[in-house]
Amino acid sequence: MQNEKLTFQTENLDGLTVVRIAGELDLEVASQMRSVMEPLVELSDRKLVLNLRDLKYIDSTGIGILISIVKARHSRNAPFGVEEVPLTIQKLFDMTGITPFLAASPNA
Amino acid sequence: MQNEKLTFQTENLDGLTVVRIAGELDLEVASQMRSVMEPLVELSDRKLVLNLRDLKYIDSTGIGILISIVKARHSRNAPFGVEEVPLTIQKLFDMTGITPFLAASPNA
Amino acid sequence: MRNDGTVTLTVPAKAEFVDIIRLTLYGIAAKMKFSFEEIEDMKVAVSEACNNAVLHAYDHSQPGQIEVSFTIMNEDRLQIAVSDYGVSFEQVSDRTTSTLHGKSIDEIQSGGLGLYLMQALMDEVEIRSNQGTSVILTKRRLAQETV
Amino acid sequence: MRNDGTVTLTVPAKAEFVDIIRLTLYGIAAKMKFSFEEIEDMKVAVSEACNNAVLHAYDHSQPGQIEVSFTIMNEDRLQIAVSDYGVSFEQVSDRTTSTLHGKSIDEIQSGGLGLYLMQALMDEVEIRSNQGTSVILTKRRLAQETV
Ligand SMILES: Nc1ncnc2c1ncn2[C@@H]1O[C@H](COP(=O)(O)OP(=O)(O)O)[C@@H](O)[C@H]1O
Ligand SMILES: Nc1ncnc2c1ncn2[C@@H]1O[C@H](COP(=O)(O)OP(=O)(O)O)[C@@H](O)[C@H]1O
Repeated sequence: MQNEKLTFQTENLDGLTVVRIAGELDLEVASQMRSVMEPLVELSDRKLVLNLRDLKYIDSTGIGILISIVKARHSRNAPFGVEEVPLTIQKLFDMTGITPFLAASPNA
Repeated sequence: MQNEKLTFQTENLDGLTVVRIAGELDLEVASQMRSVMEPLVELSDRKLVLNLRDLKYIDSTGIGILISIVKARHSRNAPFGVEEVPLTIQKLFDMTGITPFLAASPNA
Repeated sequence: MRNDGTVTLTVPAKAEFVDIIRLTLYGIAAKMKFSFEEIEDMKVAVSEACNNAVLHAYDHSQPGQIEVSFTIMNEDRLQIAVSDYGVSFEQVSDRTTSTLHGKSIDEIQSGGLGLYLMQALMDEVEIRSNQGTSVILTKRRLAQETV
Repeated sequence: MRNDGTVTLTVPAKAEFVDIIRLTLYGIAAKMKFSFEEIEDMKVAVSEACNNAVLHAYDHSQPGQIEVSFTIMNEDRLQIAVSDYGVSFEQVSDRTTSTLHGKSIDEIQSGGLGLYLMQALMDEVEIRSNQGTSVILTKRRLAQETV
């Protein structure tokens, strides 16, 4: 739906799931984000990448969700990363220190 | 200035002045609009046309200014009209009844 | 957005704050999934009420405030009350609104279209005059939400 | 926009109203000619304060209100006070903010970044705790207005 605040588009490639998130990721849509991501996080035999190119807004709520995903994937020994991070969002990732945890392992 | 609420771009053609108004025409910028238009309204030997293609907002304040221009041009026997009126604005012109006064005379 | 609340915005009664009111209105109405056209209608009607508070309610030397409260009545009905605490509207009930239709170029005048536009663009317009003026505008969403 | 006033926005303390606050903030800051990046900084900081009021101030069964007041201190300085009337912040002065820097993946935890981000993104952050909490955020515009 075009009027939705946060939308997801999932692409399944060979051994890789890419989820494009578009819109605003804030407290209002945090539970929506968690429900969409949960089943994907559990697929530990696939690499998981979030494409953030069309993400317009994130705050500590969204960064908190990313931290949960990082930890859940790590405990499953499954690769996770983000790509195409907009500048304003990269700045928040750098400030909070989450950046090094979001780099998808290069050989995956 | 790009950050301005209402901007004007004037084009002088042969016997015709076209003013493109872009942005929002409301009470805040009414006096700016009047000052820009005043000298142009007085040039009674030229046809005057307002191009509204990039006008995003108008209300009774702006329609009131158009009525003043219509009357001032009429008293000078000088042609005046608007062109490329966006649908939402045309609706307000039709509701208030100003539409017939804004048609530039066809042979001008 | 459900019928769970009122948003209240208070601004100085000056022309330069009216577009802030329009922006807040836009945010609320878009969340309620009003159509683009319905939102444009409401923007104009609410601005007319605000312009009147700026122009007619207060002494120019001592501008007061405009309070705009947005109440989500139902998921598809928004009520917007624009209130000032200035001089009251006199004999509101007698006031007739008129347009330019059927007038000649010598008869038309700028001014006096605000109340007409509010009535034409909204479903309900109520004016309460007491200590100051409250203009209560209501719009129902026609466009269906596609779920 | 000159230093001529305060805009106050009151909304229910629910997550779905925080983006309305961001939009109003955007309108005011854009009129003051803050840069895009400065506005993004303020949006995040103000949202963090609002999220805290939604999450920590009130009982979930009885949500209260958030009052956000925007004061144009100078043509280039905006103060935003986010207030709730819920349970107070305990021992605010003792609170230390921390980030993920230098931590291992087993040490990091979600949560606790809000106050840090407010401090990192704004010029001044003051927390007053009395009946409820007020978080007072100030930002000065660096980008020069080109006149
Ligand atoms: N908030 C108000 N306080 C006092 N008087 C008002 C207010 N709003 C409207 N009025 C009165 O009603 C009249 C008609 O308003 P309106 O139709 O909007 O046209 P206009 O503002 O162009 O005169 C105004 O001229 C004014 O006398
Ligand atoms: N408005 C508030 N009312 C009561 N307590 C608050 C408020 N804001 C913050 N707090 C307290 O301060 C703590 C730290 O806040 P913050 O740094 O934003 O992280 P988080 O909200 O993720 O815990 C919160 O966990 C809460 O205990």
